[in-house]
Parts: sequence; C-alpha cells; structure tokens
Amino acid sequence: MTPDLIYGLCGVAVFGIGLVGALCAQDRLRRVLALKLCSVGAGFLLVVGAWRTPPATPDPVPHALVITGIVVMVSATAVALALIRRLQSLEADDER
Amino acid sequence: MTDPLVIFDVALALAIVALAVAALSVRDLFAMIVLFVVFGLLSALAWVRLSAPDVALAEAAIGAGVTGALLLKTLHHLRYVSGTLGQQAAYGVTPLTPVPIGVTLANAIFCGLITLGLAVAYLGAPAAGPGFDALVAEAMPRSGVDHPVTGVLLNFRAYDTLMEVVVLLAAVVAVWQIERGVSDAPAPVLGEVWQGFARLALPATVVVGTYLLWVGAEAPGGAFQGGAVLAAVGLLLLLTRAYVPQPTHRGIARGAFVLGTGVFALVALLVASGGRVAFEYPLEHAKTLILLIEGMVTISIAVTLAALFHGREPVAQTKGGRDDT
Amino acid sequence: MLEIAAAAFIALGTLFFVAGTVGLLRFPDIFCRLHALTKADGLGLALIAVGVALLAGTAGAVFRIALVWFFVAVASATCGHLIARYARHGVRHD
Amino acid sequence: MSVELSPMILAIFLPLFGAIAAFIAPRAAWSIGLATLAATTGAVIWLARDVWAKGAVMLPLGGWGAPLGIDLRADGLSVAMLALTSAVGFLVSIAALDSLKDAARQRQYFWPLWLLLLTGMNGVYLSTDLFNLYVMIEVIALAAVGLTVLNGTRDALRAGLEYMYASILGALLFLMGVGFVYLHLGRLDFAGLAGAEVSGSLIAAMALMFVGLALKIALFPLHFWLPAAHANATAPASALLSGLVVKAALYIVLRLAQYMPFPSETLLTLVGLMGAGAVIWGGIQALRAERLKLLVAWSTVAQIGLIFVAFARAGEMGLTESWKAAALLILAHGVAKAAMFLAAGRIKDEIGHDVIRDLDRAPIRPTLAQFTFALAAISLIGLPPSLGFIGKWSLMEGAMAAGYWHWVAVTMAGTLLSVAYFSRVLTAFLRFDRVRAPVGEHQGWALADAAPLTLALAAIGLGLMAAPLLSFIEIGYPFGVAQ
Amino acid sequence: MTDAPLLPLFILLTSLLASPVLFALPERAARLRTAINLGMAGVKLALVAWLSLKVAQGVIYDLRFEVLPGLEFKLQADPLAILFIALSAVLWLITTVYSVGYLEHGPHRARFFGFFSLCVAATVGIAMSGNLFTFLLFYELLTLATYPLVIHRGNAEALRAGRIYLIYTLAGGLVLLLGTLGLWVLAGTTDFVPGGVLADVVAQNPRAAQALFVVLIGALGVKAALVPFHAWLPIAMVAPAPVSALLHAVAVVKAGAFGIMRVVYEVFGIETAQALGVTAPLAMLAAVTILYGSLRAITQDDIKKRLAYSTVSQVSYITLGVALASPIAAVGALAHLIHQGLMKITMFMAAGNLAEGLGVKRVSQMDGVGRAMPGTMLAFTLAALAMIGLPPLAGFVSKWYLAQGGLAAGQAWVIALLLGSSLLNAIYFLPMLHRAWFRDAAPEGAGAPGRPRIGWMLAAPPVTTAVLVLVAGGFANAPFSPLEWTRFIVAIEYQE
Repeated sequence: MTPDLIYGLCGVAVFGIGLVGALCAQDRLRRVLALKLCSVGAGFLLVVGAWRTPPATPDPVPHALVITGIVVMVSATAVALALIRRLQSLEADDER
Repeated sequence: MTDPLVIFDVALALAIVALAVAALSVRDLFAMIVLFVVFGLLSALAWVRLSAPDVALAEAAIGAGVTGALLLKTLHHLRYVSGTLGQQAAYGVTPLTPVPIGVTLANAIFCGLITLGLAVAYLGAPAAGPGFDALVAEAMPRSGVDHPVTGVLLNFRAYDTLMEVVVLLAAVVAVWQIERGVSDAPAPVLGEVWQGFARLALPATVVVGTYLLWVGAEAPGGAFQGGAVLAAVGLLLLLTRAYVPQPTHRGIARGAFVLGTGVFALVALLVASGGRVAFEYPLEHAKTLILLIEGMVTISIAVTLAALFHGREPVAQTKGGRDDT
Repeated sequence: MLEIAAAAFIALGTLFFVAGTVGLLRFPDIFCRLHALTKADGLGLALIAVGVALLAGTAGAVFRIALVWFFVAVASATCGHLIARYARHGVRHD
Repeated sequence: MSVELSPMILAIFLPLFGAIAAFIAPRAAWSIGLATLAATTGAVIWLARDVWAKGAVMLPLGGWGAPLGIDLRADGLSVAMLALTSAVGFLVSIAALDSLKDAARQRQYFWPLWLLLLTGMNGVYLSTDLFNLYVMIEVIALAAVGLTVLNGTRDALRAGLEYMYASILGALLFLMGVGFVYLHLGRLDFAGLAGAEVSGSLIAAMALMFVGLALKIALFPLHFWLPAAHANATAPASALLSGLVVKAALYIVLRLAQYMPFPSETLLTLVGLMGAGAVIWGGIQALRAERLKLLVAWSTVAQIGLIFVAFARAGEMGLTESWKAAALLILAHGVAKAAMFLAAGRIKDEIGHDVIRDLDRAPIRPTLAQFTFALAAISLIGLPPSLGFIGKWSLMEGAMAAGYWHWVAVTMAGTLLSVAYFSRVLTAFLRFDRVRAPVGEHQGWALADAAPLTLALAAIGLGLMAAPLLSFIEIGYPFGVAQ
Repeated sequence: MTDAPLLPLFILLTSLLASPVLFALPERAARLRTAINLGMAGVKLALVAWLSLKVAQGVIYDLRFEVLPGLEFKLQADPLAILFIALSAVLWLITTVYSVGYLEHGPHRARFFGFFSLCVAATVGIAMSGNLFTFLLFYELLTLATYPLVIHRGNAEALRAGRIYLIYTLAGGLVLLLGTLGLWVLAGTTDFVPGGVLADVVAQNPRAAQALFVVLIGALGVKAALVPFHAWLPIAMVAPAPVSALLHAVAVVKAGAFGIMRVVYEVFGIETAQALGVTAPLAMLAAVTILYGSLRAITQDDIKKRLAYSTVSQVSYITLGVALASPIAAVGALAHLIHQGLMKITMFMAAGNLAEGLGVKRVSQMDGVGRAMPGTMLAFTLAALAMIGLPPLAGFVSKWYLAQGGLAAGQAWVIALLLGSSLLNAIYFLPMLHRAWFRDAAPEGAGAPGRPRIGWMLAAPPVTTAVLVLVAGGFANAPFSPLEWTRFIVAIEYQE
C-alpha cells in the first residue's frame, strides 16, 4: 500500500464517477461538474504516474501537464457555463 | 507495522471519492457546488501528499477556487432568470424529463465496468521504468530557471503552455461571443463587514499573487498560480462593485487578454535566429525572457479569469439589450 | 521538550475542532451552529498554529504561519457574518 | 540578427497572430482574416515544396527534441491535411464575407474564432506529441463551439451545448488515455509509442483515446450531437465544422493507428462495423430529414462511417494500404461537404427557408447554388470522376482483393442510400409545377456562389489528380512500419 | 505517326466545353445559343470525318492519363468507336436543329442545351473509352446528364419518371462499378483489347469469370433495356420529343448495347466467352426481350410508349447479333446499331411533330394525319416500313445479316425469331400507317385537320433522317457506308 497506488485507484474511481455523471446527470450545471470530476481523475493518474521509482523526486513533466490540464479545463468550463447562462435566459424569455 | 500515513492516505482517498459521489447526488445545487469546492481542496491536499505542490496550488486556486466561483455565479444567474432567487434551496434549474431508472442503472453499470477495466489496467501497469526525470535533471542547467516544473512549462514544453494560453484566449472570445445580449443578474448586497474584509484582502492578495509569480523560478508557484490569485483580486473588485466594467474599457481588456499570448508567441518566434529554432531561448537571456513571458502571461491569466467570471462583454445597453441581427 | 509542547498544542487544537464539528452536527439552528464553528475552530486553529510554529525552524516560517492564522481568522469571521446575515434577512439586491 | 522562419512554425503562428489582430481590431477583422488565410496558404505551399524535395521534415521546438521537448513533423499526409484546411478555409472565408454581411456582431467574432480554430487544426496536423494533441483539440473545441452558436438562436445554442459536452468528454477521455500511455511508457511522443510493447495499460490507453476521438468525430453510435450542431450553425460555420473540424480528430486516429501497435483484427472489424452502422443509419436519417441542412449534416455522419469502413476494408494485413483510401475519402469529403454546406446556406438565404418539401414552391431559384449542391452531391455519392469516386474505388478495390465482400456490400448500400437522399433534394430543385408565382428567369452569376462552386468543381476535378495526390501523401509515411 | 494525336480529345471537348458556355448564357440569348449549338455540332462532324479518314488509313489514336497507380483514363479511336461517334455526330446535328425548333418558346433552354451538350459528350466518351474504367466514367456522366433532360418538364409525372430512371440507371452504374472493380482485381487491367483480357482468368477460375460476365451484362443491360431491366424506358418517354429521340436512338440505350459489345468482344473475347458458355444464355435473353417488347408495343395507345416498347425490342437485335458469336451476325448487329438509330430517331421526331403540330399523342387520334402533315408522315412511314424489314430499307439489311449469322452459327431458331418479330412489328406499325393515310380525320378533336403550326426546323429533321434510312439500305455496299465499316470492325474483333 503505497500512496501512489491508493491515489491512483482514487483517481480512477473519481474519473468513473465523473463519467456516470456526464452520462446520467440531467441538470446542465451538474453535467459540467461531472466533466470537471473526470478531469481531476485524469489529473490524479498523471500525478501518480510521476511517482516513478525511486519516489524521492517525482517527474516534473506530468506536473506541468496537469497544471496545463487544469487551466484548459477552467476555460472549457467557463465556455460551457456561458452557454448555459445564455440558453437559460433565452428559454426564460420564451416562457414569458 | 504499516506507515501511519497510509491510514491518512486511505482516509483522504475515501473522502475524495465520497465527496465526488455526494456532489453528484446531492439535490441542492448550491450544496453541490460547495461539496465540489471541498472536493477540489482535498484533491489538492492529496497532490501535496504526492509531492506535487505546484499542481496542488493550481488546483486549489483554479480548479476549486475559480471554477467554484464560476459555478456559483452561473447558479445565481440561473436562479435569477428562473425567478427562484428567494427560495432556500436550488433543486435543479434545467427542466427535467423523467428518465427510466433502468436507463440510469444501465449507464451506471456501463461506467462501472469501464472504471473496473481501467482499475485493472492501472494495477497491471508497470509504473516503474524511466520517466522524464533524468532528462529534465540533465537539461535543467540550460533552462534558465531552477524549478523543474517551471522549466518544463516555460522551456521544455513551452509550446504546450503557449497553446494553453491560447485556449484561455479562445475561451474568453467564445464567452464574449456567446453571452452577447444576456442581461446581468443583480449582484447581492453583502454589507459593510464584507467591504472591510475586501479592503484588507485586496492588497494581501496582490502581494501573494506577485510573490507566487516571482518564486516560480526556483520554488513551487509560477504564472498560473500567481495569475489565479491575482484573478481573485479581480473577483473581489467585481463583487464589491469597486470596479464595474464599462464599454469603453473593452479595448484595454482585449489588449490584456492577448498580451500573454502575443508576447509569448513573439518571443518564441524572434529567438529563432543564428541557428536556433523557435522557442530556443539564448542561454544568457533565458531567465529574463522567461520572466518577461511569465509576467505578461500572469497579467493575461488574471484578467482573463476575471473576465470569464464576469461573463458578457461590456456593451452599451441598447433597447432590449441586443445589438445584433 | 519542544516537540512534546508542540504535540500538546496540536492535540488541544484538534480537540477544539472536534468540538466545533460536533456542534455543527448536533446544534438545532443555523446561528448555534455558526457559533460553535467560528468560536471553536478559531481557537483550534490558533492552537494548531502555535504548535506548528514551535516546530518551524526559521523566523520566516513562523511569520508565514502567523499570516495564515490571521487571514483564516479574518476570512472565517467574514464568512460567519455573511451566513448569519443571509439567514436573518435573505439575499437582498439593489 | 535575422529571424529564421520555418514554414511549420508559420503555419501555426500566422493564424494565431491573425486571431489576435482580428480580436483587437474588430472593424478590420475581415481583411486581417483574409490576409492571414492567404499568408497561411503561402506557408503551407512553402512547406509542401520542402516536403516534396526533402521528404518528411522535423522541427524540434526549443531545440530539446523529443521526448523531453516537442517536435513538429510534416510529411505528405500532414501537408495534405494542411493544404485541405487552408484551401477550403480560404474559400469558406470568401463565402463568409457575403453570408455574414448583414450581421455585424457575428462578423466581428467569426474571424478571431475561425483563426483560432485554424491555429488548432494546423497544430494538430504538425504535432507529434500526445499531450500537445490534447491541448490542440481543446483549442479546436472551444473555437468550434463558439462558431457553432455564432447566430445565437436557441436551437444553435442547445446543439452547441451538447456539442460542448461531447467535445469536453471526448477530450477528457483522450487525456485519460494520455495518462495511461505515460504510466506505461514514461514518454508521450509518437516515436516512443512506435516501439512499445502491448500491455493492459496501453490497450486501455488506446481504447480511451479512440472512444474520446470517436466522440469528437461523431462516429456512430457516438454521433448524437453532430446533426443538430452542424445543421443549426450559420452556413460558413457549418462548412468549417463539417468539412474541416471533424477531420482533425480523424487525422489523429490515423496517426495513432500508424504508431500504436494495433492489437487485433477483431478491433478493426469493430471499427468497420461502427462505420457500417454510421453509413446505414446516417443514410436512413438523411432520407427522413425534413430540412436541407439537417440532411447534409446526416450525410456527414454517413460519410464519416464510410471513412472508417475504408480504414477497415482489408483487415489488419491491408492496413498499410487502407489508410490511403481513408485519406482520399477524408480529402474528398472535406472539399465536397464544405461546398455543399455553403450551397445549402445560399439556398436557404435566397429562398428564405430550407424545408425540402417546399423548396420547389419558391419562385426564386438560386440556380448556381443548386448546381453547386448537385456537383458536391456527385462527389459525395461517389460518381466518377470525382475524388469521392476515387476514394470509394480504392475502398472497394482493397476490400474485394482481400475478399472482404461485406465491406463492398456496405459501400454499395451506402451509395444507394446517398443517391436516394440527394435525389430528394435534386427533385425539389427541378420541380416547377407547384410554383405559385412566375419563376424568375436565369438568375445569372452571383459572387457569393463563386467560392462554393470552386470547391465543388475542385471536388470533382481532384479525382483526376488522384495519382499525384496519392504519391504525395505517401511521402515520409511508412505506415505500419515501426520506426 | 499522326499529325494530330489529340484529335479524339478535341472531339470530346467540342461538346464538353460547349456545355458550360451554354449553361452560362442568359435565357434570352437564343440566337447566340443556336449559333453555338449548330457551330459546335458542325465542327464535331468535320472532326469526326477527319478522324474516320485517318483511322481508315490505319492511324492509331491512343491517349492515356494515369488516375490511380496503374489505372488509366484512356481514350482510343478504333473503328468500333468511329462507328458510334459518327452516328452520334450526325444525329446530334440533326437533333439540335430539331430541339431548337421544338423548344423555341419553352422554359429553361439554357439548362436544356447545356445538358444536351453534356449528354453528347458522354456518348462520345463512351464510344472512345479505351478501357472499362473510362467507360464507367462516361457511363455515369451520361446518367447524370440525361436525368435533367428526362425531367425537363418539371411536373409531377416527369419527376416520377425521372426518379425511376435515376434509380435504375444509377443502380446499374453501381453494379457496373462492381464489375469494373472485379475485372480490375481479377485481370489487373480494364483495357479493351480485341480478343479479350480474361483468357487466363477463365482458364483458372471459370466461376469467377462467369459471375463477372453476369454482373457486367446485368449492369449494361439496364441501359440497354434488356428484360427484366427495361421498365424505365417506357416511363422515361415523358421527356420532350428530342430527348426521347436522342435517348432511344443514340445516347442511353445505345450506350448499353455498345457496352455489351465491348464487354463480349474486348473484355472477354468472343472465343473465351463462347468457351465460358455465356453467349447462349445472352442470346436467349435477347430473344425474350425482342418478343416481349414487340408484344407489349401492340397494346399501347400512346404513340411514344408504343415506340418505346419497340425500342426495347429493336435494341436487343444488337445484343442478339453479338451473342450469336458469328461474324456475319456481328455485321448485322453493328449495322443495326446505326440503322436502328436512324429509324427510331425519325419516328420520335415525327411523333413529336404530330404532338406539336396537331396535338396528336395517341394512336387512336391518328386518323387522317397523313394528309395534314404529309412530309412528317412520309418520313414516319418510311422508318416504320424499315423497322418491319421491308427490302431494301435499312432494317432489312441488318435483319438479313442477323438471319445469315444465325444460320452460320447453327442457330436456325433465329430465323423464326426474326420472322416472328417482323410480323409483330407489322402488327403494331401498320395500323398506325393505315389510320394516318387511309382514314378520314375525325370531324373534331385533336386530329382535326387544320393548319399545322410547325416550322422548318421541326419538319426538316425527320425527313432528313428518313432519307438516310433509305440511303443506308439502298447503298449498303458503297464504300464508307455503315455496312462496309462494320465489316472492317468485325474483321478486327474476330481477329481475322
């Protein structure tokens, strides 16, 4: 039981949970959140992967990749949320 | 005797998984977002445990912080347009059509099987073997910085990082495009205590952000973390109404959005002379150039993240709020 | 000696945190819960900060820990205020 | 000190600078856009000359070299894709000048988004690094979603949101796959993949990346988002999305198949079956579609299926040749579908709606746009001598030679379906007995039709150029041979 | 070598390049359009004459262009090609004159003549194709170019007919693609070579070769209107008269028959095909089609429909002659390719004139039309008698050779078939002639004698082709007559 194993499985589980949410969630906001969970799961996998033997100095490249991934994900989230806001405004206009 | 920290690790991992499940299953959307932010912070903690402080900082600041703020802002907007602002809890803002439980179950089983497959593949993966660490260690002296993650981000894989900034730029262009004509939800009045806190927090945040940028050359931190913290300044300003975006500011905003990308790309292009290729900084100027790029990128990130939070492009309010065909 | 003192501080701090959490779970309404949380956690954090500061090697680190304590205290006070305000008046817009 | 430019760098940076300039100066955006497109096309021609003369060319960015740094690499296939992108893109841009002339706001955002899209696509075609590909497909995704919802209608926004979800999920599946590759190999460049041993995590990686890309390509049964997104976007955006954007992910699949040790015949058959499903289902849906643009979008689903059938046409042994058939179909579809969407947009603009059943009731007949549509249909159906025909010929030839008659049957069924659904449209064009008002005479030449017509003629004419085209895409591309 | 190696290409381009120009002309520019049409047709005729002369002198034309590795776009001008090109060039000129008159005030003339031109280009391309791949290219082009012509009227009936036409011919084209691919995979070439390219394949894998034969003949049989693929032809007669004339006489039906010739003679080779045992079934199929078409023709009241069923029957004479595998029958088949074209175009143009001038569209309305339009009806009569096989008209010549060939091949039943068919021809044509000349016109109704309103551009073409029918039959042995030329071809195909 080493930390990388524990968190690796944790990452896979989070990815899977996100996948369930992305496929099943009906609320638009919740689906965005589910996708974000997937991205955290993928981040876990990369960070864990950086723990190659010996684990004293982890590989910095995957760390950089995950940082990039986080920034990319916040951009995508922002666009998705903007779409949701615009759409909801239009739909609210229609109901009136 | 197992390492006592293993217990901590297992507990943390279980908490993270439980929070993920809770965030997806809780009915109240506000609670969902709060649980998600906690989830993000605990993930950051896990990454500290995995000796990835840079990632942890980025996740805490951007993944949990900015994303949480974006989600809250959107939820607020949705509750405003659907007229449910007064209610205590937000039980979904999208009109839901009932889905047969069988479909959900089938989906869940399907995803479960995939996850199981991935877990098996993960457990079977020979995690040993060489990574990039030796290569990075060997190349660090020629990178112009002392912190490996910054070296990777701004030198070895600078092209990726440039494109990441491009993604941010694309996002803000897309958001401005999408949200034209959307009228803003009124901001809540937060009171004097909050105002006082903001006055205190603002300068501190600026200092922290700048410090993170500066320290990135030799220790965890850098443009993205610094930019995210500075973006928090923008958020504070916007929330306290200390700054209200005006149509006349659009030009400056556009300039700030593209500053990082533009400078980064120009530097990458211009260093290609005397036998060097693009992105190959001359060794004697590497540190300066990287700092220049980082500084500009930080400004862009801060402004862009704040703009993503604010959403729509500030336009002169015409009748009906729409100025397009 | 120093380590024992630090451990004691940290343990005490944790105790306060536990107490605050029990309060959060057990108290009947939002104001009582806020009361338990802000009071107990504020003190708990302070105790843990002292414990950690005892272990820290440099003055700079001690200074940073103090800063952490200060900002968390201010932030939690503000948050407590906002929550209480919301519970009392609801959201108001101008 | 003079800056040494490389055409590969220019192909990526020119559109990037163009996007920045177009965003900062919205009023001049269109001229900046056209100039950028022209310059990028120039860079691609320069690159094509280099590749023609020297074979595949590499550029180690930052001077580090893979696996630590990122290499750009251009060979025949990537140059062909770049050329497709810039040529089609240039013509679509010209068409956009006209079709967006009354929508100031759309015009202002069209150019930066489209140039960012171009940056992303060119980046994909030159990349040799898996993570870099992930970032590139995100650039493409955000810009493409922005273009999808450019007209701001509710249907477009709904479709755009679905597209966004599919796109992000696809990218994240790809990223997870990248994670597994890193876990197994400790590196992320193509060259590292090429020599890898097959293992559980590599199979997981490949499956994740393939499913993620299939979601972005809209391969049946993951096509659910495409018809609405492509049908509801504004015409030039539809042309770009259907003609070019989908191809970027397709290209990555081709590359992965090149460098990954493909595990089995079964998997290839599965891919082919998905393609066959797309051909049939897309065809049936196109037959049932009530609106012109929706029909065209469903035909994209079917055509994408055909490309995968071409890829699987001769099994594992034939892969060294099959990719060429797939590449030809990719090029053919890119050109013809762009022409068709532009033409459909013109028809919709002129007539005022695009309900197929009522197209013939309009007294206005945009003759040239209809003619363009018909020419594009010829290539998409695969009638000689169009490029689509050549692609289909290669597909069936390989399948027949390998004795894979089922793929021949699928192709023929797909062809018949496409005849059936396109003839619905052509019939509406040529019917005159239900017009209420007198039909206007010959509509004459319209400048707006010039770009789509050029594209449609190219789709037909390129068929005669297939031999040099094939020998070009083979440059520096030892498919199936581990490097 | 030749002094103008690109001559075949020029012949192709005369009509191929005329087409976009005609599309682009404004609807009003009628005189310019007519000038271009007639000018190009004239140029083409001259070029074809030049080409024929050269080919007769033994000059070989062979243009190649590689499309895919090993696969060529190939134009050749062998005597068989010349036969077909000459037919199309002559009839294009005549039909163009007729169309100009016919469509004088109709809508969409730019479109019509553009596709008309394209259609002729496709026919010329089919004739000069040097391999099955090139043939396929033009075969599909022909389908696409004729579809807008068939539905030219743009009403529901025309569109229904067009849809059926398109489904039949494109499905046929798809099967032809399959066959071409099969040939390419089996033989490694798709070239047309006298004597065939499949001898080795037949020796090794006769089943595959038989399957290929069935696929190819089935594909071509759609356009050649072989039973059971003939249904589109009578339906497609809703097209305007000049289109029907062209479809039945030169373009579509003949393209199918010509393709069957190429396949039997130059893909399989007549000896190989015989050895494979596929010619006899083909002959039977042709015989069935001949009888079936004639029988159906008898009961049709619509003039154009009766003529259409007659075409189903008559075109199969060509197939029959090919399938009999005797040189003499082959002469008959090739001669009939020309003769049937001349006869049928005459009749369709005459039928068009009846409809235009008198509003007569049905056989039952034909009473007394001979007196109203004597020139047109004279031409019609001549062609009908030729069809029946009255010596010395053109139809007789081809039937004579077919019968001779049947005897030579030891297939005596052919004589019976031809006699039976001629009898049926007489049964459905003679009543028409009887009504036209010997009955009085009904006092009122469509056939009422009045002043027929047709100009010389409608009146002259059928008379001209009728004269050609007469000449082709009467001077069958003159040099450069179709018959002489077919003997030249047969000598090549039978490698004598």
